[in-house]
Amino acid sequence: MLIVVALLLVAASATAAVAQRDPARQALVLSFMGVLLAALFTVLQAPDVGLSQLAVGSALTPLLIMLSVRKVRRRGRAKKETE
Amino acid sequence: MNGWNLAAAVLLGAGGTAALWGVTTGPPARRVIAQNMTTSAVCPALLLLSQGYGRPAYVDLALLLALLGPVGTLVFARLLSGDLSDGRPGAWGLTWTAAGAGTVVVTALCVAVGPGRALVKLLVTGALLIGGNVIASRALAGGFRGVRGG
Amino acid sequence: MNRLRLWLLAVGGAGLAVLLVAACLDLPDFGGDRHPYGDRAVHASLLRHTANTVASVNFDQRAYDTLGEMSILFAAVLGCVVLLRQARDEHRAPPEPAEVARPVRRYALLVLPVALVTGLYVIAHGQLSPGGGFQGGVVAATALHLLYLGADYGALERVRPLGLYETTDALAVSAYLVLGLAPVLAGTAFLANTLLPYGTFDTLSSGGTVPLLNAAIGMEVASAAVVLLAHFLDQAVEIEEEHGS
Amino acid sequence: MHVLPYLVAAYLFLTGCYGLATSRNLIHAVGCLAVCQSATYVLLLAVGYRDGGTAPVFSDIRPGSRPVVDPVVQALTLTDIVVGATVTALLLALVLQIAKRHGTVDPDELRELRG
Amino acid sequence: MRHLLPLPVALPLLGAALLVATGRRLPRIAVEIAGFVVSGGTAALTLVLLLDSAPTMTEWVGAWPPAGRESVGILVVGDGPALGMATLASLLTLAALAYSWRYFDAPPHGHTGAFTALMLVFQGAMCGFALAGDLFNAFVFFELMSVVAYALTGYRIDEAKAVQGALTFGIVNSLGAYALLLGIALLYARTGELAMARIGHGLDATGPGGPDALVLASFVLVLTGLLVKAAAVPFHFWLPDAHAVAPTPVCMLLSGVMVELGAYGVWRVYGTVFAGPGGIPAADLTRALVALGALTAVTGAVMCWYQRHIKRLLAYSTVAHTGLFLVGLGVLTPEADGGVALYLLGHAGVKAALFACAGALLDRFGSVDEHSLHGRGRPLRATGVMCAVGALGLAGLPPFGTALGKAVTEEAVGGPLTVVYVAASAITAGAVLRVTARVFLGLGPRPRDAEYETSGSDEEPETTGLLSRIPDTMTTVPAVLLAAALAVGVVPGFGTLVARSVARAGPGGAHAAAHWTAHGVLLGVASAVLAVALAGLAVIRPDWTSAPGWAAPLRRLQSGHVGDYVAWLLVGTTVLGALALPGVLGS
Repeated sequence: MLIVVALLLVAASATAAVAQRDPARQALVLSFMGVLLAALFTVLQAPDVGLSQLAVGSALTPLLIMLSVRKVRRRGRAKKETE
Repeated sequence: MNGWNLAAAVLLGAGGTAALWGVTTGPPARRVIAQNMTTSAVCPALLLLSQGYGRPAYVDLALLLALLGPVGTLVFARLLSGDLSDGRPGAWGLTWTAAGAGTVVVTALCVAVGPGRALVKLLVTGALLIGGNVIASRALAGGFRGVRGG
Repeated sequence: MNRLRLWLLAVGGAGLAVLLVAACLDLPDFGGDRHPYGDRAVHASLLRHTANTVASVNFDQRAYDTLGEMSILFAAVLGCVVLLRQARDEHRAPPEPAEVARPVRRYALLVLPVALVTGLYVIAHGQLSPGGGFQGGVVAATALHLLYLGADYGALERVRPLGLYETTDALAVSAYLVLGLAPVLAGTAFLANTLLPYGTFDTLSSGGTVPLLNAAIGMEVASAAVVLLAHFLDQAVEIEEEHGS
Repeated sequence: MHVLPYLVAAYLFLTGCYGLATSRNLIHAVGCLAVCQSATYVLLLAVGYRDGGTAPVFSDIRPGSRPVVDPVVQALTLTDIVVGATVTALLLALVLQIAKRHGTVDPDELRELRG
Repeated sequence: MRHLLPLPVALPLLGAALLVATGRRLPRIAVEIAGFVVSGGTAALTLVLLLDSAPTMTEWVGAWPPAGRESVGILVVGDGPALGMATLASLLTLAALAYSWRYFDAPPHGHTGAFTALMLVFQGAMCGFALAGDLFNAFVFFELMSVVAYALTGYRIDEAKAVQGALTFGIVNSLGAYALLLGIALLYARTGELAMARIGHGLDATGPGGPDALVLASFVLVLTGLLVKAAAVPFHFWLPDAHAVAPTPVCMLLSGVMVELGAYGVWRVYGTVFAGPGGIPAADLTRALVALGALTAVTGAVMCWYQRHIKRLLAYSTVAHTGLFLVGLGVLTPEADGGVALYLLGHAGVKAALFACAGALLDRFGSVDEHSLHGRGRPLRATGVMCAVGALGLAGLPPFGTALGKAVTEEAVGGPLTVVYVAASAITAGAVLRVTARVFLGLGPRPRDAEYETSGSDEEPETTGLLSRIPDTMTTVPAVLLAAALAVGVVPGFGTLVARSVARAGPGGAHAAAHWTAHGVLLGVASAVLAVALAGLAVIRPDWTSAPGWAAPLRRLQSGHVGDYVAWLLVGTTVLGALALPGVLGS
């Protein structure tokens, strides 16, 4: 049952991650999905994989995406100011 | 399925669904709060699972989540500070509820585990979880002001 | 054009969905009992006194895959260094110091050492309990960035001599390769774990070369993640384009 | 239950592909690629699962005392996660350069390479 | 000797790591010499191993020899084709490094060795993929190869087209790689093994009465991954976008060997994993590969003809030729396999040389546009001659290696498909000859611009400013490559040697030989004459050949939009599944 719960939540969050068209909001969903995937891996008895998913998915990937978003937005702002 | 696992399933299902709903709807500020609540829901669930499966080694997962979850929230709080500036709901009620739930779970596990090295790890995890949760909420409610260039 | 894409997507997606669902129905039932390779791997791991079978698969039985994985990370970091270099029409502007609420700052500075120690713990116990070089390395690297989150970018830059991390990254890769090449010089196979004693089961020094390879990966991942994030942070925070270009 | 995990994996892959194909923002597309990749994690681990099994880590249990799941797929998934993270980073780096050189991250507005 | 098999992977990686570790302190010249030495040493090693490859060498990395028949280690296979591909990759890397000698303008600050190190990692990855005998290991090196290729393609970050092409390349190829991994997971679920040969045995043992949907799906997914790399239609869209914009030395590697490694992977995986009674029936593979291959060849040739961006034109010619390789591999006879191997060797030399010539134009004039360069290439006599010779090689004019390989393959394939071979090679060669005539001789009127196309003018040169004269390395390297392509066809006994070593590695281990035949020579000369005629027609009467009314829809498909390419990838998997379906239904 635990596996079913985790699987359904992962599937739902994947749908949400695709449906969120704004990258910053998608990053939030992806970070949620990363944590949920780690929980799924734990119930699938793969703690090693869960750990690396946590390490990557909860902080590293969101940080990378958010930094990219910030750079792209900052660019847009700077451009608007000069125009 | 034993009681620990059942509790974990309930926590994961209810907390996860609520957090997912919060993360995908509403204004940005609320979404980040929901993202923070993910940690508060999943981390105790992982602790319960470790007990339910009879594998003390699984506590590492909860420890890491308690450590990195709030860091992830801080990332959003910092890099979305512009979007969050309008209307900062503190959500303190939710925060303290989550902290309370975390305390209950950790206490229950401590009782079940008994004294030893595992207990220390549990207490550290609990402290990190609750402290991180509260601080992340604080950061969301205006922890980063005047962050422009940096 | 857009409509064509949607049609293609519908046709292709439907076809692939049918194929995948049909395949799923033919797969052995979930939770089945037949895992020949897995059973052999567990046996081989115990034979070499490695308590964490996953570490044994990663750093002993299939260490060659891990070499590839490590090279992917190394190449990607090198690629990011090249791709995110300062272009000719860009300059660096030191960021303004950020104003961070005091409890948040205290928390970040308090958790930083805890996270570093946790990272090292996860690396060191890789061959015993869940974890290993990769997981621990990422945690340690993330820990360092609490300085950026809790203070400002300047603080992070002061404790981050980037050249040193880049060199460490490359040296860790070299160390892994040298550990792999040593058995070849001794007349056996590449990456063979036969030169060192296997030690006592469930202790830090068990498993022959497994802890060494694990440590090399830990070092590589930690420094690679720092370098990677550094270049993204530079782009997001420091590097600006010349206006009017 | 017998096939649910496999079906979820298939669903993840297709959803990610849908997102990739219809994306209006390249950063979003890279995120969708990560969703596609999570399909491989789920499929691999589901394939290696054994009912009633536990993790093949013998620091806190005696070898042979309980059935264990397949360690090989876990090692493969670990490699896969590293690959995913690095590919994401590299592609994001390219997206940043596209944003600089083209002034947009909307694939519909990138019109230089065609024909 | 067999212990040395993983070294062609390990040595370049070690060299790259040390270069990065010390790179910030070394002067540029030292870095380039070091890269040259490591790459050359690896090439020599692969050559030594290749000469020792009969009987086939196998090595269990990590010293896990199989207990009984089963091992937990990773198998590395050193047979003729594997080591041949590794040698080809190494030699081409060496050529590319020589070509790029003091080539780019200032390397990234503080990372003098970055480009050389990336090239070395690329070399190691290609060797690793070629030698892999384990399916997951093949995936790892496949991915390593891709990651390095993305970074190298986007190397010139000042170029808008380069970063866009690199991203398209990255997304499409990563998606293909994930499909490949899904296929591997399905195979693992069925057989519980990862070594290719063991998976093959497992399929034969567990498939009760031939293949089922699971085998079909894993076949389709694995082939999707490999065909994306091999740029078969409709997975090919990324290739022109990426190859046209990558730095020239990288193009030489991408077009010369990386794409061909995809085709090699198809041959290896089918032969080892799916060829048994539990796998995909031969008739189905032939149907799938011949259909997609012929379509690829035709599409590539047509699109090649209508390009004005010279590097893009060459990229499409790679697409067309890969299609020809796939057709040859698809008929599943040892003769055809040997022919394809020879064709591939000759093609690698010719194509790399042609890219080198295009690079010389780019760095001399800052443009690779056929229209704007009209007549401006007159001073570059050596480059022009090499361009023309390369074009004839592409057409398969005897005695080039391409001609020998093409003749052998045509004979093995037989029937109406010969027309595809002649047409595709003639059209692509005709396009290159047309460019040569216009750019280096200034023949004919300047053609008019079309509406939907990629222009190659105003590109940044890859060197420090425009070159006033072409350095010797940039003319020597293509000359050597062309000579090598010629040698493949001329050196007596070489063809038979290659054919025999390929046949030995294939199923059955049949004897094979590759000789010049009158029929093959005639067809080769016919393609060359046709190419010259087409080029002449195009130059004299540009209006006859450049009004692409019927080709416009085809050109519109190449939209540069990554979403379209992903949709096409899904369609491609469906088509593959449909093509291979009858065998599964029939069993």
